Amino acid sequence: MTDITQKYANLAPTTAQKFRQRVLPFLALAVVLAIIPMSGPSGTAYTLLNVMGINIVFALSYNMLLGRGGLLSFGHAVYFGLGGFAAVHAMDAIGSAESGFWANYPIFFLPVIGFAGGALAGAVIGWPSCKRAGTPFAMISLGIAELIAAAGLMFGSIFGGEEGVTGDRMVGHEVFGLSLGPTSEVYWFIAFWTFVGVAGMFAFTRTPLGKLSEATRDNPERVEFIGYNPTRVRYLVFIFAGAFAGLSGGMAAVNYEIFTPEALSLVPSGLVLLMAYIGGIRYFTGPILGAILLTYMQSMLSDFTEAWLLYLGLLFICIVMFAPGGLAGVLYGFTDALRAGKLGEVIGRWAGQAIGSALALFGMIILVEVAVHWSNGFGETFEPYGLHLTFGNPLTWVLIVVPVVAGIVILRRLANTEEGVIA
Amino acid sequence: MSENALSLKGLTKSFGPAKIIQGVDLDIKAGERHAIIGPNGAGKSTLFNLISGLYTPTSGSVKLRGEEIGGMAPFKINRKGLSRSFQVSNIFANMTVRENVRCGVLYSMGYGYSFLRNIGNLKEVSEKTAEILESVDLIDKANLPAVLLPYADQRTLEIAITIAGGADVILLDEPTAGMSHSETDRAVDLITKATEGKTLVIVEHDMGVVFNLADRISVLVYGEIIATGKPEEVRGDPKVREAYLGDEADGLDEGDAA
Amino acid sequence: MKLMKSAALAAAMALVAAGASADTLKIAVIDPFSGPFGPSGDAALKEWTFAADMINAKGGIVGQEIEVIGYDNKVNPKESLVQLQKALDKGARYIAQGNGSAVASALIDAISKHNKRNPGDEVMFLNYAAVDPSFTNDRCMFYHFRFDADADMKMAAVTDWIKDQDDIKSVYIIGQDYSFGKAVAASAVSDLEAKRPDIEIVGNELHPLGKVKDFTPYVQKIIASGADAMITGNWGADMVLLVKAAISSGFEGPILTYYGGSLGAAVAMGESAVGQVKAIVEGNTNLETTPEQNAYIEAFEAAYPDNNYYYHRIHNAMNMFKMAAEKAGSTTPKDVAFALEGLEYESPYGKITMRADNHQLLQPMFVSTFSDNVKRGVEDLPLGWVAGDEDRIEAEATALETTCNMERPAK
Amino acid sequence: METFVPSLLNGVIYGLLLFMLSSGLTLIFSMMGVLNFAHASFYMLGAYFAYTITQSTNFWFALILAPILAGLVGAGVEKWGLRKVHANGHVAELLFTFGLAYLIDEIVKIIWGRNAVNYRIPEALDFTIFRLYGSDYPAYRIFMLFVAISMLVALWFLLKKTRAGLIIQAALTHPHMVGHLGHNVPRIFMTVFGAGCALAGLAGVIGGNYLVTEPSMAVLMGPIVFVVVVVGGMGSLEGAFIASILLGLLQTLAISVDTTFGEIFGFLGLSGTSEVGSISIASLAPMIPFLMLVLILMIRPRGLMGDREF
Repeated sequence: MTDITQKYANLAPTTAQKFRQRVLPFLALAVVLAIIPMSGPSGTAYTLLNVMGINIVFALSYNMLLGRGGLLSFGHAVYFGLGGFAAVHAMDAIGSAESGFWANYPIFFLPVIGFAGGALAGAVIGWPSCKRAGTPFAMISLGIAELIAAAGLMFGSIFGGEEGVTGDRMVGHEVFGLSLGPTSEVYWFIAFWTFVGVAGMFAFTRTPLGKLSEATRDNPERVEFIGYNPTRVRYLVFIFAGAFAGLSGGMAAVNYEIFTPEALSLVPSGLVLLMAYIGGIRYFTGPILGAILLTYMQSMLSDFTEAWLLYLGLLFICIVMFAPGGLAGVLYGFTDALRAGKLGEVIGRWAGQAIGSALALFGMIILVEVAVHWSNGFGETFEPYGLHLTFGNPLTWVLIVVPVVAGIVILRRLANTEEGVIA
Repeated sequence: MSENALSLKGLTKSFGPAKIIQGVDLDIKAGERHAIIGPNGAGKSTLFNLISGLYTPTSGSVKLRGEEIGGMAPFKINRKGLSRSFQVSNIFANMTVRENVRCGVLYSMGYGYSFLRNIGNLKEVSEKTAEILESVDLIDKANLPAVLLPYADQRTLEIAITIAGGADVILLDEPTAGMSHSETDRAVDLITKATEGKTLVIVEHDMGVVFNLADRISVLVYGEIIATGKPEEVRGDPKVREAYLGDEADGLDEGDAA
Repeated sequence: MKLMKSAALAAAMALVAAGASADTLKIAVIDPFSGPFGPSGDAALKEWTFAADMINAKGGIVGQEIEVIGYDNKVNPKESLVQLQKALDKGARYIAQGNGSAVASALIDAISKHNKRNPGDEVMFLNYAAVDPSFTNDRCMFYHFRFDADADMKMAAVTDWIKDQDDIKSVYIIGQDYSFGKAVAASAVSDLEAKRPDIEIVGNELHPLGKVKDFTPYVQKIIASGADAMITGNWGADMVLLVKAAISSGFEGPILTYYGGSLGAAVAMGESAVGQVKAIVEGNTNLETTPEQNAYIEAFEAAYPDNNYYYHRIHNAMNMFKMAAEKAGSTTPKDVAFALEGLEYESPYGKITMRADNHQLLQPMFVSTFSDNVKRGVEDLPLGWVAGDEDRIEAEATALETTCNMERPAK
Repeated sequence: METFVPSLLNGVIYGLLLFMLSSGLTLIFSMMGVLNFAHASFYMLGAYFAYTITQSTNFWFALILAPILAGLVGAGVEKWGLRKVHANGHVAELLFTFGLAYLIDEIVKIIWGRNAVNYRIPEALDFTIFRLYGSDYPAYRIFMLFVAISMLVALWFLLKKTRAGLIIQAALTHPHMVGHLGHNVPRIFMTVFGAGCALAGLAGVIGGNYLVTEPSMAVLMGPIVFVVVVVGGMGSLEGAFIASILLGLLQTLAISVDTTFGEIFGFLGLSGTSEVGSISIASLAPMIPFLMLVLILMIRPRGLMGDREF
């Protein structure tokens, strides 16, 4: 027995490993969150950071379903929205309460209300949804999302009609000396809850239920023969995913001070799917990356080009086709090679791939921009660096075709040599 | 009469017009090692699926220690202490070997659907997991993703998951299928060791394994048991010899040699 | 030379992207410029830009040049608040918006909080198309000014028009099932009750927003009810599909809409809608007007050949803004807001007034009819909108009681 | 009666349009397991192609050419896109088509503009064919009925009477077995995908001018197509047909029911003026498909006529 105890000790990661893999990233996250305000961000930067925080928690909660549970949902915004509405109503209750529970409830802890609201919604809606996995689950989530979105517009007393429900975050007790007025103070609120959300969802992956969720994703049949009811596993995971989505909804309620029925619709549900998948659903950090990138794209890229939706679609398709591990997959592939000391072997290929992709991307951007300017009519043309690019200009076609072809040729050759090596 | 661990009475299963199991009666005593043999398509796997809850019987009863379990959901049967393996490796491919076994251990340790505990801090779960990995000789590969294991090790892992929950009735469906001779020998040792003191029901094609392991053997042909008894009784049974023609009948003798 | 010019343009574009010059008077238009509602936001932005260009050509406002910057909000209220923050950081203190009352509601709320939390750094909201009546009633705010008639005023105008149509004996109301559609239906019922109690409301129907593909069953119900006229607040595809289905099924009465004149509708409705579809608007390009206004319209359509002069109110807003700033001698929102209160402006289609009590513009309204006999067509079609004298509803007639209790800052 | 007869006719026509749109998806879904999110985008492409073709020729050319073009685009998408993703499983395929729908939307906006295009009913069909209880019945609706039925007959003939049809039928019920029969499976998949898209394109040609041809038409139609496929059941064109007609009828008939919840549940004390009580059955009609989708998946996951769960 001593022998086994010793071996068991060897099996588990060492304290140092645990520290490096589980504690250090969170310390780093906390440090980053704490350092950001020291760089003196502008109001826009703060606003953007706050939205990123909300989306990080939302995307991670989505990945509890898709990445960890193998459940593709098209209606996750329902839980974000219902949690958010619960929080906004609570905010109003705090604002108008003279005494009693609400009068003593600080706004700072509203995300807890969102969490509870999301969990409740998940518990009610999850009951019929989780009986099936796979495509039926996806379709049920779609149907329910449509129904709830329609109900959101119909029931004005709960969802406030088109204008939604507004609140004021500067009421009730202050916590940690935060009035929550300026965005820079809201930042600390968002940072706190982002940390709590990320840590909470990471901790969830370490619980028996979290592990069982992965087991059920891999092999629901086998799970039944180790004593678990896969429906029950899915249902519980679904409730937690709803709850954390509700948490992010509660964060959003405080950040925006308004919730509208639009928040329940298919559009944010689709967006969170894109965030998680582009970031990489197989990695815990993937959705975080995706949330940061997509938030930035949504709010800033639209300043530069109105075709940002097209770029988003292209990015998504490329990830699905060529990099199913998402951005995180690409990043980890790089660091893994770095750690294994094989950088020398692969760096040439990667450089080639990077150059090939960049070339193809360059050509695509020219094509898209010229096309968008052309389609807008009234004589607008794409004029980067003083060039006058129209579809009639041969230079345009040179700039489109040459890089795209060159890029594809490079990528194909690399793919072929790689196959050759394996063969 | 000592208590029967498993008792089948008049068990039948039809898929549409096809009667795959046509009235099986079988009693398996607690602590017995029982092998079920029979030609391909005799319904051995179907029988396992009926016992373990994957299929609902068309008629008849399945009793586990006297309690009716026919038609119960598989996870409920499993919780009552009956565990099975699969003919085709049925593991959690994207998890490590250790996590695979740990999943098998969890329920029996009372951690059900717990979401408030860190799995790494559950000392007794980790110990039990290590114990099982040790007993099946996979401890050196514990941190490898299951999908990267060689075939024979995947089969072993399949058995490890099956016994991990501590069930006292174990059903193994062709545990050595596709293994080489030396791998088979190792597997038999491992099965013997791991099911010490438990009731074992095994479906197997390798007669060497069958005659080595089993206390009693049942022969299933076309959904019916045509003979049950000690290995030597079954081998001498003319009905069995009739069912196993030619080469396979020689296999029966081979088992003796092994 | 051409290359030089292009280079300069590119540099200018880069500048716009990086951060606009400091001394201009910035108006941020927060509207959709991508996605399904992109076209309407785009059209409005062009009219704002044109109106600003015209004023800049005459020396700007109080010596300051106006700069119109578009911020794409994807008609999403939350995204609008992000864009609002971006606009504020760029130095814009005037926000213009029109598409969607949900967005307007979020902006009003956010701006009122901003103004409360940042005294001395106020922001003003120029609302040119969000028509929820509450913005100038219960939720009125000192820094919000609406240049479009609200939903109730439009209905008052529509019912004023119906009042004189003796052959309309029954009306069918159909709308989208959300707050706006419900509000339209409610005010239609109460206005008709007051102005023409003899008219029977033979149907009052709501359908989910943007979910109906084939309106024929609805239309057959309407025809079966024997209605002489149809009133709808529908917009977008819901409006176009309803009109198309009504006409192909042989509905013969007038179809009174709020948004018949919106972008893309004329093409989608086509010639068959001529004479039947009516829209309640503050002007159309075929009205009798001054030569200056005609020249102005032509200049706009020459500058943007793919667009039509539609948002007359944007040009009103810009001109009144200029007048107010000059009257106040300042371009700070607080001064401009006080100057705007009660301001009168002689617009090409009649005198218009900004109400002081609730910041709602009063302007003459026209029940315009879709016609094939027009001087100026829309969307490259020989079709357009016309209105006769009998279709004109005077500004005073659209004034409604307000519940607004305006809180004004100290001067 | 006054509303019932027209409702019946409308329901059938709408149902047939739905069937035209979803029959292709049923084929694709049953054989390849791909629930093509972009299917309605091919419907939109069909309408836009038809618009462009009618600009230079006439509607009748468009009726034949546009579906073929939509089909070719579909086949190309299968060959150069979907096939690569296939190895990563059904979720990846579903996501691929999800992204594709995004992309097609944006490309359509670039090529044809962001507003509705002037795609009209041909003049030869733009007249009233008869009057029904006071409302005109446009000839074009009868034409739609005619096209839908022709398609139905052609499809039936193709599936039941030709060799290719037999292979497809075999593949519908036993997708894994086709390869063993010695057929080139990737090519069959490509053909079926293309044909499915062509059918959607045909629906676009005749639906686009009757409704409106604009960039959001795919988004509006998208979810309803899934409903038909799921309710009809996996591998069953008959099921898809029944589901389409059923949905068409239910939706149109529900519109003529003005009863409110307050009137139905009045005995429970629900007031007719309360928020819930004032909702009428008619106002919920467009939501019926989604309700059906959820209920069917919960109660009868194989759909009305499906031979297996999916």
